[in-house]
Amino acid sequence: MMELLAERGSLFALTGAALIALGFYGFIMRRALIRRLIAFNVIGSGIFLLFGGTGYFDDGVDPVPQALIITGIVVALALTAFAAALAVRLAQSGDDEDENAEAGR
Amino acid sequence: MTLPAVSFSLLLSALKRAALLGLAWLVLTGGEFGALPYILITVPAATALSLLLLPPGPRPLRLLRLVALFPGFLVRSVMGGVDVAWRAFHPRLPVKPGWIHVETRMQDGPARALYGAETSLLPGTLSAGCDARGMKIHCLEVTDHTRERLKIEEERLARAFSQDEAQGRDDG
Amino acid sequence: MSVVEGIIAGLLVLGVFFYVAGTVGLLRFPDTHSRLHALTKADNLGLGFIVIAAGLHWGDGWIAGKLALVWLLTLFAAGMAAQLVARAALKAEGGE
Amino acid sequence: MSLAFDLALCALILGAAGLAVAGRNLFGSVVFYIVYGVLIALAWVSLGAADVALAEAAIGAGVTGVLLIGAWQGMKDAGGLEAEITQSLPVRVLAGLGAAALGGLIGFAILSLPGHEGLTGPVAENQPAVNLGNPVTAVLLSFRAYDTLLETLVLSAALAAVWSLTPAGLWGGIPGPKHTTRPDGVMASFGRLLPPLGLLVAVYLVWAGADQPGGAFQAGTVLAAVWILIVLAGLRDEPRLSSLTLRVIVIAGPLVFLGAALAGALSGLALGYPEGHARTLILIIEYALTLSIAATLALLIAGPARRAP
Repeated sequence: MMELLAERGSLFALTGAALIALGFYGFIMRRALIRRLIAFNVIGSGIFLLFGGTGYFDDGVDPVPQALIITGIVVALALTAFAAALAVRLAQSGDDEDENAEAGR
Repeated sequence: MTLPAVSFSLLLSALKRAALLGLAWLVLTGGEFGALPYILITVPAATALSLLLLPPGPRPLRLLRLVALFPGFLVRSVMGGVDVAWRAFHPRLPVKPGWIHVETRMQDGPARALYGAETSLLPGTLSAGCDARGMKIHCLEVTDHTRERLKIEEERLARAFSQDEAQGRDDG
Repeated sequence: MSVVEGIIAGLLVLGVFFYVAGTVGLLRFPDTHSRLHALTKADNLGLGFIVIAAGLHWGDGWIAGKLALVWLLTLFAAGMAAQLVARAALKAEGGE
Repeated sequence: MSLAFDLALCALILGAAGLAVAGRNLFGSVVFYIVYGVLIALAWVSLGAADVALAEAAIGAGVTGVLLIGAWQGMKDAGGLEAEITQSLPVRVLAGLGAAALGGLIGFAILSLPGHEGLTGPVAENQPAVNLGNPVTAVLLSFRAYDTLLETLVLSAALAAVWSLTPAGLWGGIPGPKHTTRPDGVMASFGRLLPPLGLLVAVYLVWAGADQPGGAFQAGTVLAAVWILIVLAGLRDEPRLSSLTLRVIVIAGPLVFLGAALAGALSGLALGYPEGHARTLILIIEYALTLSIAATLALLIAGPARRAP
């Protein structure tokens, strides 16, 4: 276990796994939309870190995962931007009761 | 530089800014040979942007005077850091915060903003922005010297912005 | 350890010292504006020492120049940001 | 020594993520998320992936942070910030166990991964063909150009989606509130002094991207930041969204990219570059993309139109 942690790639990959778990917990347990958006982004960067960590060799991270991660960061941003705009629009329409209340109507 | 011709002063500020930005480009690219041709596009574009956002005024910036101020500023900002560190680590926390209001003849705009930035890095003072009347300065400890020190600082910087006397817009 | 390495280590220690001082000030000082003092002054000094150490480490004039540019930009941005934050804090306290 | 650094960094990352996800104060969560993004960028530096570190710092921490702050402000203005509810203890324990099981499974999978060679070798072998010094740029714009092309289209699609949230009657109008600052105040001076240097840094990043860390996405972010600073300083207003010039700039990068792909298809290989011209074509695509990415990011942050055209 200790030598695995000493290996830089595995250490960051395992941190990535922990981040995915943390983000997942936040995503299902928190109610505020902005916080769920943050949790979603934590899951995303956890996956990137996992990907980069497993692609790590002594001379750095493999360029193919690096390129795909940059692509991933931008796609996550696109999604975050749309979700943020949606959340603001939802708040403006004053219709942000949760689904339970809506179903009960 | 007593020539009042606008076009001449405009050309001069453009050249000064282009020289500064050219230097910045050289430093950024690490003097690499392959990056030199780009200077012909990047520096004119950046200079044009600068002239557009900050049209030159009648009080040009004296670059050499500003550079000459730098070593002294460095020494005083080191003192500022040491002063804060001393207060932060001191067991009794010698901080008696207070406000003073300082009249300034520094012209409104970049010159005054830079003066405010400078005071914020000097020992014990922090500028909370400027309004038409003057500047609000927050002090870690108000002493008799604070105003004097700020006055000396202002004097130095005003000369670099060609504001020896009163009035006139500054220029960067 | 050569003399240069010793100097670099010393500069790094100094840099970290001022960062720690800034953080301690941030935690201990009594009000928002005093905390801003700690952040702007001490952290910029810390970064300055680390920049000098890094410049010596690489021993290349161009890299040192680039690092100096980074530090100048940080000084400028910190000085400006300090004023903006100080003013915002003043407004939030209803001081204006 | 570096192991101690990595361990401390990972602990800090997890701590910041925990505070961002579980914190009480919503705005505090956003701030901790930004801190988290910067720490993740440091992790990429430690892993020797400078390109990703730059992208994470600029896009992951910077632009995402600004978007989240903007969303927080927008929801607060609309009076729609939700209060957090605390779930009952059994639910929390159950969710915690589920999340822990998920993390544990992934961790187990990581530890039982078979050893592999990676693709560093094949990339290095083929890199001379495109004549680029930066392997990441070579992968992004040649070996996996397909991904990058689609990614730029995703960005444009996100912009179209954001625009589609425009309230009735404002379509094609001006996004964001009008920023007025004292014309000679600190903010205005900041906005007057910094942009020229920002422009140089952006061009430097895309220029360097061919052979060193950097590239269109990082440069585009800096350029977008320059524009946002100018708008915040009240020096210029946001453009009308119906402006044709604006739309041309937004779509120019993907179009140039598509054009190169089609030209390649006509000469026998879709998204292939003609022999000997790969570097030139890639650089042209990079510069066009930088401009489009900058415009798209700035417009994504500005959001849908809020004032009549």
